[in-house]
Amino acid sequence: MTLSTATEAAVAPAVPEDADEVAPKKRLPIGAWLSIAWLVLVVFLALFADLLPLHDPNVSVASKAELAPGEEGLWLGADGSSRDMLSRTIYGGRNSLGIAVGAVTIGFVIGGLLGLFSGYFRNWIGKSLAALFDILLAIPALVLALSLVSVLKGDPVQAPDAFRLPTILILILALGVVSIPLLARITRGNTMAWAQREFVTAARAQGATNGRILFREILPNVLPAMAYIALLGVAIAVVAEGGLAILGASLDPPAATWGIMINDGKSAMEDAPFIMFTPIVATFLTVMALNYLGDLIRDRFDVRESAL
Amino acid sequence: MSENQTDHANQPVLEVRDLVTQFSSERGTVNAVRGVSFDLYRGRTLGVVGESGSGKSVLSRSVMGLMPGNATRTGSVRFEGSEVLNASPKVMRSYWGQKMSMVFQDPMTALNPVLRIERQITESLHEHIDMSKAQAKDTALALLTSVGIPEPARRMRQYPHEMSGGMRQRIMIAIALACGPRMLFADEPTTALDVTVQAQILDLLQSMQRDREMSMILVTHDLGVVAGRADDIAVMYAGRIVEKAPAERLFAGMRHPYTQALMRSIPKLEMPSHTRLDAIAGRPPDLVNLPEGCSFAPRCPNAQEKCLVDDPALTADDDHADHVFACHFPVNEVVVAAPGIRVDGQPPRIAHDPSLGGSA
Amino acid sequence: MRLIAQRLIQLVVVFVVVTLFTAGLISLVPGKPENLVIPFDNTPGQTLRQEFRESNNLDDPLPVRWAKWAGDFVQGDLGNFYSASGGTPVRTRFDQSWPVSVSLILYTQVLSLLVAIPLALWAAYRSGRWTDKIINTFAFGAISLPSFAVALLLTYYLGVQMGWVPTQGYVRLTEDPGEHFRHVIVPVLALSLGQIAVYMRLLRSDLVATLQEDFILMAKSKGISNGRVLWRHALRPSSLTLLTVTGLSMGNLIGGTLVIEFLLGIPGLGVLIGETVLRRQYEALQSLVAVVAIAFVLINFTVDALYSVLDPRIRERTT
Amino acid sequence: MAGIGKAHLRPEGEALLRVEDLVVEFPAGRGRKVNAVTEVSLDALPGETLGLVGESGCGKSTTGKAIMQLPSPTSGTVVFDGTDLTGLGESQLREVRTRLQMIFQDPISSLNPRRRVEAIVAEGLDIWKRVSGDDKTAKVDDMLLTVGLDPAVVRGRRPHQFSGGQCQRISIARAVITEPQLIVCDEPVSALDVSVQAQILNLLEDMKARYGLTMIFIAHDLAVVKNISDRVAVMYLGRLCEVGDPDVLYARPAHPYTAALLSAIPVPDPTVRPETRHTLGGEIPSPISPPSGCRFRTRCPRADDICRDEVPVMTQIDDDHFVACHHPLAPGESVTEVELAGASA
Repeated sequence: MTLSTATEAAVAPAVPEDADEVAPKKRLPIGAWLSIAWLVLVVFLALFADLLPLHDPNVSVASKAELAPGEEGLWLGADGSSRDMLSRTIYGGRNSLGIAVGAVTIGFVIGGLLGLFSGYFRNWIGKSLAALFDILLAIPALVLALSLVSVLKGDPVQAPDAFRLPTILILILALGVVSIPLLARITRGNTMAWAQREFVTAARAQGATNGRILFREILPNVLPAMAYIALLGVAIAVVAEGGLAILGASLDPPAATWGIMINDGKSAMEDAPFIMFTPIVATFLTVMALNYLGDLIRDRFDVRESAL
Repeated sequence: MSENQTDHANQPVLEVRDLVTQFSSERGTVNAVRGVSFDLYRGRTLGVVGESGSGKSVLSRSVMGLMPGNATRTGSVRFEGSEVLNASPKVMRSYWGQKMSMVFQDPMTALNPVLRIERQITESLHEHIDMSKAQAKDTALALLTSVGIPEPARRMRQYPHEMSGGMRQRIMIAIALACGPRMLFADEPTTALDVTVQAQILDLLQSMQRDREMSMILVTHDLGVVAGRADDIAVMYAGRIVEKAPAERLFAGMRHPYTQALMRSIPKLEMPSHTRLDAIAGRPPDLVNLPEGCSFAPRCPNAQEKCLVDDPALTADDDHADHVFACHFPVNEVVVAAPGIRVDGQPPRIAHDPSLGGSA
Repeated sequence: MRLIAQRLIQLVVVFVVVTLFTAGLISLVPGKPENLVIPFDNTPGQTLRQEFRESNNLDDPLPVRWAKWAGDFVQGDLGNFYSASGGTPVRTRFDQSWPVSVSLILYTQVLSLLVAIPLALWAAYRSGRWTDKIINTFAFGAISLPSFAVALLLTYYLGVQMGWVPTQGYVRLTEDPGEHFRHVIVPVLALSLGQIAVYMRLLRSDLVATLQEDFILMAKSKGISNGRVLWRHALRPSSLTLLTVTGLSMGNLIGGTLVIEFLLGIPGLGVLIGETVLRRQYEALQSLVAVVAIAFVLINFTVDALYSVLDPRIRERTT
Repeated sequence: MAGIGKAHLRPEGEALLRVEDLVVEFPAGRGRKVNAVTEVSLDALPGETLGLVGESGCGKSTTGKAIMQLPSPTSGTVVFDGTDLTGLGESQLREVRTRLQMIFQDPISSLNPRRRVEAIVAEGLDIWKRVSGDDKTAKVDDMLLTVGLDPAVVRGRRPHQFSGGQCQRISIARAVITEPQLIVCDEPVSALDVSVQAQILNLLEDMKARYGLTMIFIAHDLAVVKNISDRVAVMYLGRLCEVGDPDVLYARPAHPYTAALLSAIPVPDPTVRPETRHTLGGEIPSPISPPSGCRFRTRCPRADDICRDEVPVMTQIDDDHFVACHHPLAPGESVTEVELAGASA
């Protein structure tokens, strides 16, 4: 499903609800607390992995491969190379999330700004930009990401001392570039909808400059939608990295991401399915938590889903 | 009109008793209709007037039973003698369209944009009356002609967006009348239309109602719309009928301060330019947190302590049994819809909005 | 006619921009294809590499190479795979692989819509009640589970544990229909699950909005049944977003099949594209990306055309 | 109706705003265009309220926006205080806009939902850095008080916490705080309930008296326009029909359209039976292909060949009463039933 939720997520703001009185602050549902708790846990583990008493994720520590969970003090067992699954899951999460957050940041800064401008300035530049986003979206995102990774990784037969970007940066760049037209288009749709509002005309009537209108009047209204898309984007990028890992285009061994772990685990499926299940469950919970919080923001700010 | 009401029928077409409609919302229970009772006889029109949030639209929908899932209704609604409040959906469907129909406010949104006019008219014919396709089509053509649509055969093949607002409203009336209902609910049927078209549509509704001897509830925010076209007028405020009387009786002597204030706040054509209007201060109450006592009391110039604690019941005027109002201190003066109620010369005074507290 | 001419121009623009973009991207490659094809680092190797570069026009400037490639492409020649011995045409592999992927995607779309539409109607009709909540919760879970994870879980439970379906490979429909369908169960279910959830949620939220419309109340006030109101009056005006997303999701499905085909050893277009990228077959990649982009654009033109079937207001505007 | 000419304009030096031959067209696809406003000329003296009235689609709102240069008109001149706004560059226009303000119909859409009331009201001050700090706060508070809102309560709230009428008060505060000379009010009370409408109309009158404002008041409700205006202009399908003093114009409409419009208004008086009045048949034609000559002729009971061939020119018929019609009604004359029956056939 890699990017399918993103198309669903293209958003346009709806008319704000006609609430006369102060709407009472709704209490966060239990699901939100669970989602936040899970994400806090994952982020905490990712940030402080080095300080935690964990085995080196890339070194064999177990007495045998595919050691069952709980044995020899390894809570989650060991993988096919006798490495500590717990520590690989934590370090893998760090890489997966790092790549996803990095990519979405790139997509947001560039795509968001381009979308904002092309949605506000409806002249030929804005229109050409919009057309360009649409055209680039015709290239399947995963194919583009795969090509970018391959291009940036360069020649495998190249001299070993030649300059190369660190692989994690390559992945961030590849997924980031892919997300630019998508995020630009969504931001553009939102900007256009808000730019039609009368308060924008009112600001112009006050003599406000375009910059002021764009950043003071429109941007604050587009932000909730952007926050929603950002959360969703991180979820999508985590999944996309998994796809790349299965195609063999993620980090180089022995580094772990959840995708790489799933890919490694599939060969041991018959004897030790837990090796595959652990990263799948981690991915699932993280993606679900991000989706849940994204939905919550969307509902709270009445960001309406409509694709175009 | 009012004096010959008993000639039409001895039993009312519609008897509404203590109708209460509530909605559950995130903010709490919305008290949209709070104990409304009235009778409606055959061939007569009841005008229901109120501002937004007065419950006037909810009232007509509650009577008809077209309610969303979060609504609860109590009380009694008898249509031609049988209780229809909270009847099963199946039973209600046999009433809807066939015995009672509704004309909605905005013909743009109330007609299905993706279906041809023909389909939208014949749908209820097929549903309620056993008709062949050709019969249904002929009936539809006749209906369109009767509501004043030129070239009905061509219009039948069109979609709503291909027509003007007035034309769409005529089509909606044709749909509502298709199965010959005995009761028509017109919910702000002309609010979305221009004045010149409004007059045409109101005339059409009135002539249809007379020809077919239908009973009609005409809901509107415009006292002018009901003044000449309703037999009886009910004024609603915060979910209750606060005053009800035959049209001429009401305009001859409004007893409730709200009715009077509403009348006074409307700019009238006869008034000279720059006549200062008598605005009602504040705004209608929140239907979730209604004030204790009379709900108009916070805005009422005549309000006294009793009004803040004791909600007045509808009582009849001493001289006119058909004129009822809910007020502890009704007004007696005769309000005339004439120029110069309060004219120029007053010092400019800034209308303060008391609902926000503080002082000006 | 005007519309068709307009569409053709759009298609040409998409083709030019997409392929120039890919060509430009590829020209940035630090790695040289000849090093992969001819890995011998000796004197005959160097000569061979030089010959290879010349025979594949690799030293021409980018616009020239692009023009040559485009000239071939519009005649249906997708170019050759790079190899030391002259190269095999991409077209041969392409012709073998595209029907596999297209049938997977088609099955997925049909299954997804068949399941999603009734579910959405049911959930919207019961909006806010338990049925709705349960359907939504499941959809939520389905959306959060990557398709490759679903494929692996299905392979494990249905294939390894139960032994009901094969875990790898593909059989053509023409070869053995029974085996064909046994082989496509896992990939199609894996691709569909997320898709169903996305479609269901979209259609449900549009339906819930449509059910608030006056024309729905109007339809009810005619006394027609709820089923008729839902299918006749609510579904069509609510389905525009779904249609758009169905078209747009083609791109994502191509990405999805790429991974699933890789995972399950299905010899489809996805595997072909993947191999092309990983083995630095850039000319072939450019051709394949162009084909996919054109297909995507054509699908979305079809979607645009379907809009006007669904909504007469759009028909008015475009004709 | 629907005529051209400038007979109704006052001497050039007297008017604060003088609009001549204003034309606004929009592309309507397939090479067609919407003739929203065609050759409209208007003026407003300092301190005057000009009411612009007509049914939907008559171009009244478009005229208001064109005066504000939001966007600039297709052709014509808008001379404000001696400067032609249509010729100004972006930065000069921004400068002038402080003296021209606008109040909109939709009280919800015209306020930014993500900003607080104090920021919304202070917007004009912030843009031009007229005052800052405590002075600004004081000025905003003062303005809020003036429009009848309690600053302490409303300052920190966001627009969704207010009712329509209160939002409109905030809009008025925002428009008036920079002390403009001219305010264009585009249907400011149309979205409000009757009782609130009266509050806002009174408030506008007060603001006008207090700040010496000149107003262009656009509305479809004839009674509302009469109440607030010093002079009324009636529009139909992009052109002006009739201009005059409201008391005169309403008492003795000379244009058949004005007369029909007045007679169509429901009167809150049950003794006036509506069926005895005369209603206009048909509906407003499409502005994409408006009728030739007088644009009202397709619905006018008095229309003849000359109405088809010639655009009527604005002519004076009384002290301050101008009409653009080939066959104006004499004082006291009304469009007869016979005529109307003929028109609708």
